[in-house]
Amino acid sequence: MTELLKLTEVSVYAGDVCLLEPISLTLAQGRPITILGQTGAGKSLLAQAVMGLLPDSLRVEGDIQIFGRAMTLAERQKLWGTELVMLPQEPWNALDPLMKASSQISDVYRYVHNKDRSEASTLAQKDLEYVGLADSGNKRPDELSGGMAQRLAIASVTAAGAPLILADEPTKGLDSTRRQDIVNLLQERSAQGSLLTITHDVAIARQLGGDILVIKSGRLIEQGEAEKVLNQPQHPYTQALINAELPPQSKTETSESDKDVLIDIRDLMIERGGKNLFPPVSFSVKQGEITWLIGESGRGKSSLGDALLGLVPTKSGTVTRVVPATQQATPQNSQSYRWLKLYQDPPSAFTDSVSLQVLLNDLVTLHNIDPSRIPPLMTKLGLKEALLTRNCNNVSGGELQRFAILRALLLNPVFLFADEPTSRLDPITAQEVMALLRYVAKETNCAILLVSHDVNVVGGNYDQVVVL
Amino acid sequence: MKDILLKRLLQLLAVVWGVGTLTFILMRALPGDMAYRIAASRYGHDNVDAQAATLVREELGLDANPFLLYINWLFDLLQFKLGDSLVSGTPVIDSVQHMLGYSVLLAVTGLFISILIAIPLGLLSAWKGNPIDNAVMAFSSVVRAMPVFVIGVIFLMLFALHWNWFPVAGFGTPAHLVLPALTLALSLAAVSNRVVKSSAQRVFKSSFYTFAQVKGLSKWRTFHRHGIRNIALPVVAFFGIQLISMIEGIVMIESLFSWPGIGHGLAHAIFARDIPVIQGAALIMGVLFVLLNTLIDLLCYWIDPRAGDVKGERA
Amino acid sequence: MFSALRFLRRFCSFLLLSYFVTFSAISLATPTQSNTLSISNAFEFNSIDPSKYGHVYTRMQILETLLNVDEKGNLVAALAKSWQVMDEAKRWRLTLREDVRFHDGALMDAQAVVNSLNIAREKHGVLRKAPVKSIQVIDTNTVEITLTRPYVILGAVLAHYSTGILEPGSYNQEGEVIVLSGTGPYQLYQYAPPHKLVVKKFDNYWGKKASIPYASYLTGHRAESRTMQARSGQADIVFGLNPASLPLLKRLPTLTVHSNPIPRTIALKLNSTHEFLKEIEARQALSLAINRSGIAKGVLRIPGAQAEQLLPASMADWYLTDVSESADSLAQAEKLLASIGWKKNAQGTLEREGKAFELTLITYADRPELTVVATALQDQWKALGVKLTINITNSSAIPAGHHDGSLEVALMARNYGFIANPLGVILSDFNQSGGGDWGAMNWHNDDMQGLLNKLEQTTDTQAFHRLSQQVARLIYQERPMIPVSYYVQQTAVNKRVKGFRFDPFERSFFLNEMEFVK
Amino acid sequence: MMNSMTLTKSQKIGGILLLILLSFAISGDLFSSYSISQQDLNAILEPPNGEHWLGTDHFGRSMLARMAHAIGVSFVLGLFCVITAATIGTFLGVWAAWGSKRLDNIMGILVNILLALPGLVIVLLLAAIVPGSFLMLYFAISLVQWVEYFRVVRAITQTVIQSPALQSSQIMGFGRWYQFKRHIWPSIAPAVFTLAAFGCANAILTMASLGFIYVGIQPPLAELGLMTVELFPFYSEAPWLLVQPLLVMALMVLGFHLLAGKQK
Repeated sequence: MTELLKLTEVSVYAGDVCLLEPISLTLAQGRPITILGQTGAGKSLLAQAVMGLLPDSLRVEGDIQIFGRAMTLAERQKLWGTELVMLPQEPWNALDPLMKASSQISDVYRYVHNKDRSEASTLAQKDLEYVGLADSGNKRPDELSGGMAQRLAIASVTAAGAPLILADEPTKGLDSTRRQDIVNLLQERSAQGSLLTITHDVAIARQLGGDILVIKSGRLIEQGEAEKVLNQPQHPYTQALINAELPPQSKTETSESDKDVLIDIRDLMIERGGKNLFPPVSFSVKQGEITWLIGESGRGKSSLGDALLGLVPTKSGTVTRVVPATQQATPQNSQSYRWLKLYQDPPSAFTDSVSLQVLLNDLVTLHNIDPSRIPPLMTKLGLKEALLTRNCNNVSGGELQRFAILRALLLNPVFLFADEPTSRLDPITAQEVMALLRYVAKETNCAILLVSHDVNVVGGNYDQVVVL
Repeated sequence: MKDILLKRLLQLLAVVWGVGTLTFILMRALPGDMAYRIAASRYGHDNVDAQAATLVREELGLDANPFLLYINWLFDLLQFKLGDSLVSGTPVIDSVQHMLGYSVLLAVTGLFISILIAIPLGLLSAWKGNPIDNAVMAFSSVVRAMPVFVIGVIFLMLFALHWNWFPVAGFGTPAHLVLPALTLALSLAAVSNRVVKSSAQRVFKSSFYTFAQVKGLSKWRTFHRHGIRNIALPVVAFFGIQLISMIEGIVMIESLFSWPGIGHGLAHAIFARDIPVIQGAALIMGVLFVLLNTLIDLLCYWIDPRAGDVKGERA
Repeated sequence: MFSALRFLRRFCSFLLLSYFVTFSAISLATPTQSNTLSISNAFEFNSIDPSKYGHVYTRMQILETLLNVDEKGNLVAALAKSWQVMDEAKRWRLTLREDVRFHDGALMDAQAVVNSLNIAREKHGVLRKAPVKSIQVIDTNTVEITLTRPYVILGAVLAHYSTGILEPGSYNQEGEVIVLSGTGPYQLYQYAPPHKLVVKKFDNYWGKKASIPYASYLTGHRAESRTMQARSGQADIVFGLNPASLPLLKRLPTLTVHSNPIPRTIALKLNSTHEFLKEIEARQALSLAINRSGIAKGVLRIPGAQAEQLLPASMADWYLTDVSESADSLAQAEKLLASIGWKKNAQGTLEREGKAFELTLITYADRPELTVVATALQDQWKALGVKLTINITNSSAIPAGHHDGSLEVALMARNYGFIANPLGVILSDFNQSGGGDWGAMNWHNDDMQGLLNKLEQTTDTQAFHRLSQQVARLIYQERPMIPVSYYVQQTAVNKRVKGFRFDPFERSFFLNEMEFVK
Repeated sequence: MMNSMTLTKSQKIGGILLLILLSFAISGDLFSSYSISQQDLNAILEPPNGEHWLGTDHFGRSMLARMAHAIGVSFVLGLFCVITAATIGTFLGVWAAWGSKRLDNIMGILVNILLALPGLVIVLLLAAIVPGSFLMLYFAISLVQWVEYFRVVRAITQTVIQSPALQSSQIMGFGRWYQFKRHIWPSIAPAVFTLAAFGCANAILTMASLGFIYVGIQPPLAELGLMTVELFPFYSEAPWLLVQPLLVMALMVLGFHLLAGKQK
């Protein structure tokens, strides 16, 4: 078995701060390696170090050998395409926005393999059919969905025929059906050479097999055979990672509880760009309960939530807000600011021009909320006092989402639309946020509409499921 | 594509009506007796007197009520008749066409040379980074801070007087056009090379650019296939905008190089209250502006078919 | 397929094509640098009508008039061989030269002359002001003009560019000029208003035939670019050089700088009924406060051009020889103003009956010297205590202000050689209504009227001189107009040109007398 | 506004540069013994000497006094022009992007008409309507400049309006002014400052181009743009005169440019 890649004590430093502690591994032909771990744990730094794509401010230590020969950065860069390739995280901005799909692939044949124009386009068309994009040759990246863009990226990067493929979070942000195709495609393409994959998705690691390395905040904590690591995880962190995974959910189950109905939806339809997003849907959202809304990406889940908040016009059907009998119809609870929303990408939901403390004070002065309610909520949500002095850019996604929940709680929410609140977070923090949503629904009797793909994150935390 | 043309056609009509009416009202609001002003331009500024003014007033019927004048001006406009210049009597079409022809020639040549200067400078400072980038930045800031005629004089002293390569002023042969166009080009390039640099830097740093190299394309091939087209997008749009702000520079250059352009002609027409010439000139420049911008829009659309207001954003 | 580069190639070919089309029409003309005398001047022209821009066409020697004027201002024969003045200058008879051909070949006869003169009479110009009763043909070579009253300066009027003689075919029915077919030694070759015109030698000219085949006239608005044309040799003759460039040009070996005084005076026009200017003492004080030698030397950079009197020494009849510049004139001026009740207030501005001595001066920028002189005057009068605001606007604001009475002070450049005999201009500037558009304003002086009426009839030179001296003294004493300085025209002539002569009356460039040094 | 106020090193240099120019203007105006119009026709075009630190112009007026006054005038009028243009442009830009679609179209048409009319024509016409008033000239120039601000602000505001941050503030009951203060202004501020940096210099340059065709000249006023035109004929005889206003303008642009930071 020829050694394609051999890393000995490779580590990455920013100045004198160590971002990735020394790691050694050998990637042999036909035996893939998967690196598991939290987002931001420094995993992708390793791949970038091997490729020679690290930003100038970072420094690599240790020895990187490719095909048995230690190579400098420049030499490695010469191998790009023909010997060594990396699949980027975000497929959309890895493809030239102005170039048609077919020419993104035919370029490789024309300029790397020096084929003539017609031969290159036939080869490209063959590749497109192979990855199931036969008829979208003339489309531009912005006209493709996430899955299609990822498959195009894989096809174009492997067209040069490099044996050694590095894949950095190849399935990020894709729903489960799409992930399956991507993994199969990667396995085929790396059949002659070998594959080093970086992901936080345990299911992918299980399917790929080979060896697994688990990294926690920049340090290698476990290494070994795929089956051994997945079935008998030694390190508690690896165990937490694995059992966060649960079987997928598929059919609508309505809750029979006797809670009061908050919103009653009758054959609602929403139109976008001239076509109806989903067939007429009817369900009711009950107080203090979590309604889990699932469906393919792009089926209009977010639009539905926004419609309930009155942010998006509806095409047909009715949305009636039922004033709960238990609380008298005070003007206070029917006011719009008690119908709130949590966002998918936490930093984009805040302005970075001021500190979180200022944002909080604004809210307090606007609705003259009693400031003494804040400290207990802060401790409940696990938010440290020092956090408030910083602005939203230098605070982690998890903390920001919890801060958003704090702001919502201060307004005694009646209804909360959580639009994929955990998709950008790693499994552990996602679990915490999910638990907090559970708490919000139960303690404040607030109805929550949850949109999420992370089956294993949501787990059992729901009272009814609606499938679009 | 069709909606771009439709939008521009609508704009064309609005511009023609708007520019015409605006100049008409503004001209009416000007102080000073129009008959005297026109007489001054007709008979020479030392030779104008009451007799000349009364002659002009009778001949042109300037005392008619303005609203009536406006109506039959609009009526003439519909038949593409722009009337005759009050001062020289020649049809407005000819005099404006003569003046505008030279100005457009100067503007187009100036813009073209400024493109040849700005693109290499911008790319170089984006590619090579700081020592060159700062030098180009300093140079651009200084050129932008100077009135255009100072650049003109420097070129004149150097190329026309010192080395005697080009004529100092006047028009007629291509050699006359070189120095004015070069002056205009330098003043334009000082601004546009910064736009080229920032656009190039954005593209060089973008992940699809590195991904293209990861695919195996060489540095030059990546630039050739992915760089040029992506960089061109904001740059072409910027050149379109620059077309408008060019007029201040052109006025100075025309006056310094005695170039028979519209800039100077327009200033004289306004002093002399030659209303048909002003309206004709403003109208034709307005139409020209709309046509050129339509051309720029089509070019942008051809480069980046993702129409929509926000360029460069993922749909 | 590399579309961006292909697009650029197509764009370049389009541009080159447009170049060729634009320039081929012009560059094919035969005048080249070697056979063309290039002239650069400041003034535009935008119509071929002699009444509007005749002065350009007489200077480029396309257009000729019946009579001409020599440097001293005496009438000289031109298209008219001789002329008699009969019954006290009320009947003038001119006999024409026989062998004169128009540019389109037709012979000139009395009919053509009368036709041109009658058309000129309809249009704005000096002939329209003359009291003409009739202009008729006597025989094929004699023309007679009868007047309603004696008009001694008719000869000078017939030497004015607006009375240029054109071939009858040059006019359409309404009398507008459609073709410039004159009798001069050069004919129009290329006409690109308002900036450029080229003339070609006219072979069968009646007088001295031209030797230089072509001559071009280019309008250069800015004095700086005209100076550079002189320095680079691109223009052989450059008129209207600005003062700042003189030291440099004088040092250049390739050209000579000619300084010629012309009968044009920078003068102030005062509204003599304005409450601050109605007393003669006030006008005299303002005149005394002007540091004329400083302006001539420092501002106009022509030492010695200062003007105490309205008309220059070259016009002997109107120049008082016994007048001299008074020393420490500022002190005298202050005494004069104090004598009529002006006292300086705290801020140093004169005040009388609670009103501050403030005036608005109108001038125009077409002649750059005026704005500069106005700025100098502003400071000099400030020292006297007079606050002057300067309003630079269109030149027509002066005649307009004269007629609606709003004008207070104006600074202008009055050409007293506009009509060869200065009496013509004096008559229009000081007529009965108290002045003229470009002359005095609301200045009513009875003996002035009497003198002018007599002058119009006196043909005898001694009597004419005595009367004109009295008029000059009146103007000098009562100061309805305050002269500041005379014009000295600066011209740069390239050494390759021989035989340049400057016409003080600015009527001709004498192109036909010039040759290239071989 | 918290993070945009901490000045980077280059912004500090820019600020200091402008302060130096301003202090030179104020001190020059106060302490110089000559007024801006005091002429001495026997001492014209003198190079810098003991008596006149910056030499004398073609009227023998002290350049030190005139330069100090000119910087003051140009600064004030430049800023006036920038502030008018910025406020009109920003207000209309935000209003067009945020208001009703119909309003956006009307604004679009108005802007296109204004753009189609060459800036110079508008300035010349307005200058002719109120001859002699200097403020009117600068107001006319700002009328031409506001379109730039309008376009930039409208584009940025359109993206900010669709941002989740603004939507969340809206849902939580914050008013439009708060949304503008917290969300829209911080994102358009850098672009507006960059435009303003060059706006001031462009105003002065437009004055110079006006002065070149004899518009707006009012002796004895000292203004940077017009001084370059006034001293231009003496570029070969007394080059140190023309250099002074040009140098000051270059420093001004550099100062504003550094102050606005390196966006463009």
